[in-house]
Amino acid sequence: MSSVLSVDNLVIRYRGGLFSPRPKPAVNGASFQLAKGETLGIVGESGSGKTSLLRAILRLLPVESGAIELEGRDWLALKGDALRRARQKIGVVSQNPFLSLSPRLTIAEILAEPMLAAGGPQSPAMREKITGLLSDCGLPADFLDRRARELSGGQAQRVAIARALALEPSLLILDEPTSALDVSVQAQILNLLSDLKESRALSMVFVTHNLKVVAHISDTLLVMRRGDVIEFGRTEDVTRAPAEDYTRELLSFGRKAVAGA
Amino acid sequence: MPLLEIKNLSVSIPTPDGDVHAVRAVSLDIERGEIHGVIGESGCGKTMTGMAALGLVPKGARIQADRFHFDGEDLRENAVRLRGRRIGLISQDPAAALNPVLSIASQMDDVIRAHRDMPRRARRAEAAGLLAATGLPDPERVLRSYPHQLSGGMQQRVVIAQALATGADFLIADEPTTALDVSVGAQVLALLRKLVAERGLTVLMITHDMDVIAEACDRATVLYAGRSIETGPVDDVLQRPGHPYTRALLAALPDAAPHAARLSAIEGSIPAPRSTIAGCAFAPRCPQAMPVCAAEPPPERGNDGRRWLCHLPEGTR
Amino acid sequence: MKKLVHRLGIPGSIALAIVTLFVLVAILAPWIAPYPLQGAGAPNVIAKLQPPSASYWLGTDHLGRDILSRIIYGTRVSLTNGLLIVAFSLLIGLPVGLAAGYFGGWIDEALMRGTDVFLAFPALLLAVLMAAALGPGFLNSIIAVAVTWWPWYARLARAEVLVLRGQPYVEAARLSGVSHPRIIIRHILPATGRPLTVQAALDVGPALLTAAALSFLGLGILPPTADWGQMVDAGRKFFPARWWYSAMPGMTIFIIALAFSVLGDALRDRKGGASRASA
Amino acid sequence: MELLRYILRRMLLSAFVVVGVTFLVFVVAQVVPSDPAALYAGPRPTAEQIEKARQELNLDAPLQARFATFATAMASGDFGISYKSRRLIAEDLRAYLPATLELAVFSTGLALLIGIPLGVVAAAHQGRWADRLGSFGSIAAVAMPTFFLAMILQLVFAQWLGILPLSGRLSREIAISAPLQMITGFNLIDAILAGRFDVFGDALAHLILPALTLASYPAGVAMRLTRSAMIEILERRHIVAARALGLSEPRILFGHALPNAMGPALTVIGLSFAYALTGAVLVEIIFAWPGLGRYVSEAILAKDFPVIAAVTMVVTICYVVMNLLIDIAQALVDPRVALS
Repeated sequence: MSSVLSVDNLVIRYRGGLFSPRPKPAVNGASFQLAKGETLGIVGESGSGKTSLLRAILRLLPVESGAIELEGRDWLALKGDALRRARQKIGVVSQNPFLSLSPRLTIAEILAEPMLAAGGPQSPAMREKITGLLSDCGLPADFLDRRARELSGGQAQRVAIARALALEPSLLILDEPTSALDVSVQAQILNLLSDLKESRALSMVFVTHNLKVVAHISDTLLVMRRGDVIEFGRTEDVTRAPAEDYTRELLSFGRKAVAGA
Repeated sequence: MPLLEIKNLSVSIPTPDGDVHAVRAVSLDIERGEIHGVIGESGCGKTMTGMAALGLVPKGARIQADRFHFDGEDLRENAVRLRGRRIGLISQDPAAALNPVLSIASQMDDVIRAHRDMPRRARRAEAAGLLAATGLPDPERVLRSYPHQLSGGMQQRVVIAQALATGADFLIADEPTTALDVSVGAQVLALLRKLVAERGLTVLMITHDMDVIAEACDRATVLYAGRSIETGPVDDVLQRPGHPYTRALLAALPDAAPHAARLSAIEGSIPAPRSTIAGCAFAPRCPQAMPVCAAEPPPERGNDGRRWLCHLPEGTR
Repeated sequence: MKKLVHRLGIPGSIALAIVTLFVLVAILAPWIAPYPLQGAGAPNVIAKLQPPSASYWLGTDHLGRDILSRIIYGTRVSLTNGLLIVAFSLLIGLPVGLAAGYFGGWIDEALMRGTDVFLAFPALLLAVLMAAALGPGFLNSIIAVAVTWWPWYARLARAEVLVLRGQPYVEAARLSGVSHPRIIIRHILPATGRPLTVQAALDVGPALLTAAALSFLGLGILPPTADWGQMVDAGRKFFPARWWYSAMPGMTIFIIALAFSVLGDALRDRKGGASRASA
Repeated sequence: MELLRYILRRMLLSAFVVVGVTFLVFVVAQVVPSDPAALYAGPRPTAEQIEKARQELNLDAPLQARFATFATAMASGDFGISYKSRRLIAEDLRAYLPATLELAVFSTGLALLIGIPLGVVAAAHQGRWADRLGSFGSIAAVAMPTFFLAMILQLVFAQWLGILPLSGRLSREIAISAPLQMITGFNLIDAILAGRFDVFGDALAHLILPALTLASYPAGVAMRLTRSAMIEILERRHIVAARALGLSEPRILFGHALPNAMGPALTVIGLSFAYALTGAVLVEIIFAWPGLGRYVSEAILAKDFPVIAAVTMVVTICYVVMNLLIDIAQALVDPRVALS
């Protein structure tokens, strides 16, 4: 099984101020791989380094040392226009669906944007493709001419997922995609992601602070705390026999809630 | 007699486009010494219920109820007087609830001075004592700090200590752990449980998170579209839910299904806040809905302290 | 019309009417001025320093020219002054702020430190220095004020861009490979340019006030072209005995600056209400 | 520690700004004007005179060398000689700066004393007639051209009512018969130091009209800023929380809301002071106030660039220092400022 994403001994450190001491690394030597068609869950609380790690993978943050390979290519070596084009191989969905959709554009324009950026010509075929994407994400075609503010949170997040899939990315990165949603809507989105994973053989990185959400959907699980990776393994193994008390604590919180369901 | 007694509370806010029915019909009995969870999704009216009890509803809002009493006093008249004396508030965002430019010492001192006649030095000792009671390890250092120098968990403990300083015996906690990390939130919940046990406090816990209900509450009331649809001891509500909505909500939790299996999501969406509802508010989304559900208000099922509103006879699932 | 009054409120609507009136006056000056020739500068020595009367509604100046006609012609200078000052300032400030905010890093650092230097001067003083160096004249005085004005727009634009750049939807566009120019044109410029242009339109009042101060100091447009600030200054020699000479143009400046301020407040309140509702 | 780092950073920035200001003044005063030598050489100069002036002014040297000379001169307080009067500019400044500072400080105080309380009152009565009236008054104050207001005040208080002097800094009798010994250069303070209360009253009477003129605009700004700051603060969550904790309303207003308004109030001080410094140019001409403003306006007419440059430098540095002090004060009243 080939790996889509491979991170090796990654260190990220923020720049200190002019008169400030050098800060501790935000990510301290993270290593992991993500196999094709699988889902990796990254869990951590605030200050754990999960967001820095994610932003480094998206090349939004400079890396101090270590390596990232995407589909076997040295991902950190890419620059400028090559990076811009290569980045289209990664789809991203972020936490707040309303903020991540431009308030000025229609849903059709939002979905067309990545295709146009990739050099696709404006054509009836594109419109057709957009309609297909939208229906894959569970929305009817009459949403195309609406704007983001007319949607519910769940619908907006479906649009964001559709946009992330527009260029048929080899990797889908989900940054707290359900944290702003109600439980019942969260279930809809998690189901949608499971379906897409199945139908498109998607590889996903699912970042969240909620261990239970990600334990449900991921194949491998990585737990971070204060910049360190404290757990990494198959999800079943980590949830059955966590190596750290911290993980156990996260797993046991509110356990009673499921007992009878 | 329950400490807080609410029967058929409604809160509506007039707007140019018609009244928003923030709370339609909430009934709630909170006994002394319990932590009572009020749970629901966004727009269910849980926060507005708490704000009504504090007398902090928006200007122009209309409050109606068959009964709305705290310890025998009508909250419609006395909420402002009771707030800060017997009823305290712990809000979602502790950083916003503390004054950024005053030290913790002066903020604690202000509260103590407003409620008790004590010499300066005794007030300082009292403040340190209260902070220690909330589990802050170095109260003297905390007193010297400003809010931004404390972590979210520490800030929330300071907010709790302030509420204790007023001498309030009833706390309304509005999503007290939502802004905190899970592990920190768990500690804050444990602290509230400890304070309830040691000081005989009563807590109304407003939350959207089943885990918080399971972790911290004795009894729980489920709200949907501004109505209380089910209430009972936490174990009963979570393990033998009576109302189809409660059942559906629990089934939608990611750890309710086997690993990677599909979750049972609730289709559709909540009724619009300005609409009027004739029958059961959940009927349009309910998998077990019958024709009568949309037409008539559901009857009350269950028995003392364990009730829900549903047309389905007891025992059907 | 009714809708407009409702949105701006009564004071705001009156202010808008006054501003519109001044614009019309500026455009139609030669046709509505009672003495177009005097308005344009021709002396009329037979009627020096006459008080307001039926033939000279606002009196005459020391060259016997009708003050009303001078004020009407001065409207052209004042309004173009105000407009050009904010236009020039926007033309410099907006790109600087956009670049600083969007690209960040050393570009931001360099541009903003440069802006800081301009902002370090008390504004009118730098304008006076500039105007003195360039010499008096219409365009020179406008440039002198614009030099002190643009840094505010640069800062404003930068602040707006910083907020926008952090918006997930802009980041999403960037991550889906949309190029920088396209992001700026499609996402950043419409969202920044519009509020900034509104701000600039409202700044025409204060800008015109500053320009009037410069011409009061003798650094504005040269006579015989009519200019309000310069009229107030010229009338000072005859003040308070011939009070109308200074008072009429002075009141005019006050009225138009007041109208712009009231209009600005009305628009700001309306905008504030709208943004709160959508948040 | 954070505070110290913050102060160091601000000081460094101010130093940089001063260098930038010097450069800008140099460019505007020495590079932009078409022929400084012709101006320096006096009226109707001959070609030789101009050539001599070019050499004296070192105009043929390369630009960076000229800037270096200019900057060192400025740093050492050597502002050169006035083209027009041939006097040492530094000496003129010593005579005129205190008069302008006295006016600026007094009018800033006046602006704050009027503007801030009005802003608090307007915020407390938000939407009611007191607020509307105050808000309109503040807009009118901001829209009023300074030079026109000065003339109106002269007309009303000096000409019609005759209760305040028309112009000047001291009455002629006092200035001639019993001049005040200059200690601080602030007449009010010098009069007290000398125990001359008649002079104190006279100086105060002369100060009121120009100071009132200068205070009008910043008082309007101060009122508006204070009003909006107070309204925003009173709606904050921690104020709601303080109410929920049973604190008394006066305690909430003065103990909790007002400390948060200190930041905006400091900003207002900076703005007022800056305005007073520049408005002085206009006001001093009208009130014949012997300060930098009048000095520089005379220099403008004579195209006396060394004087204009020197005044700009000195006033700007006053302003930079003032802003630095305000920034430090901001960090002291709100500990979060130092973190940003």
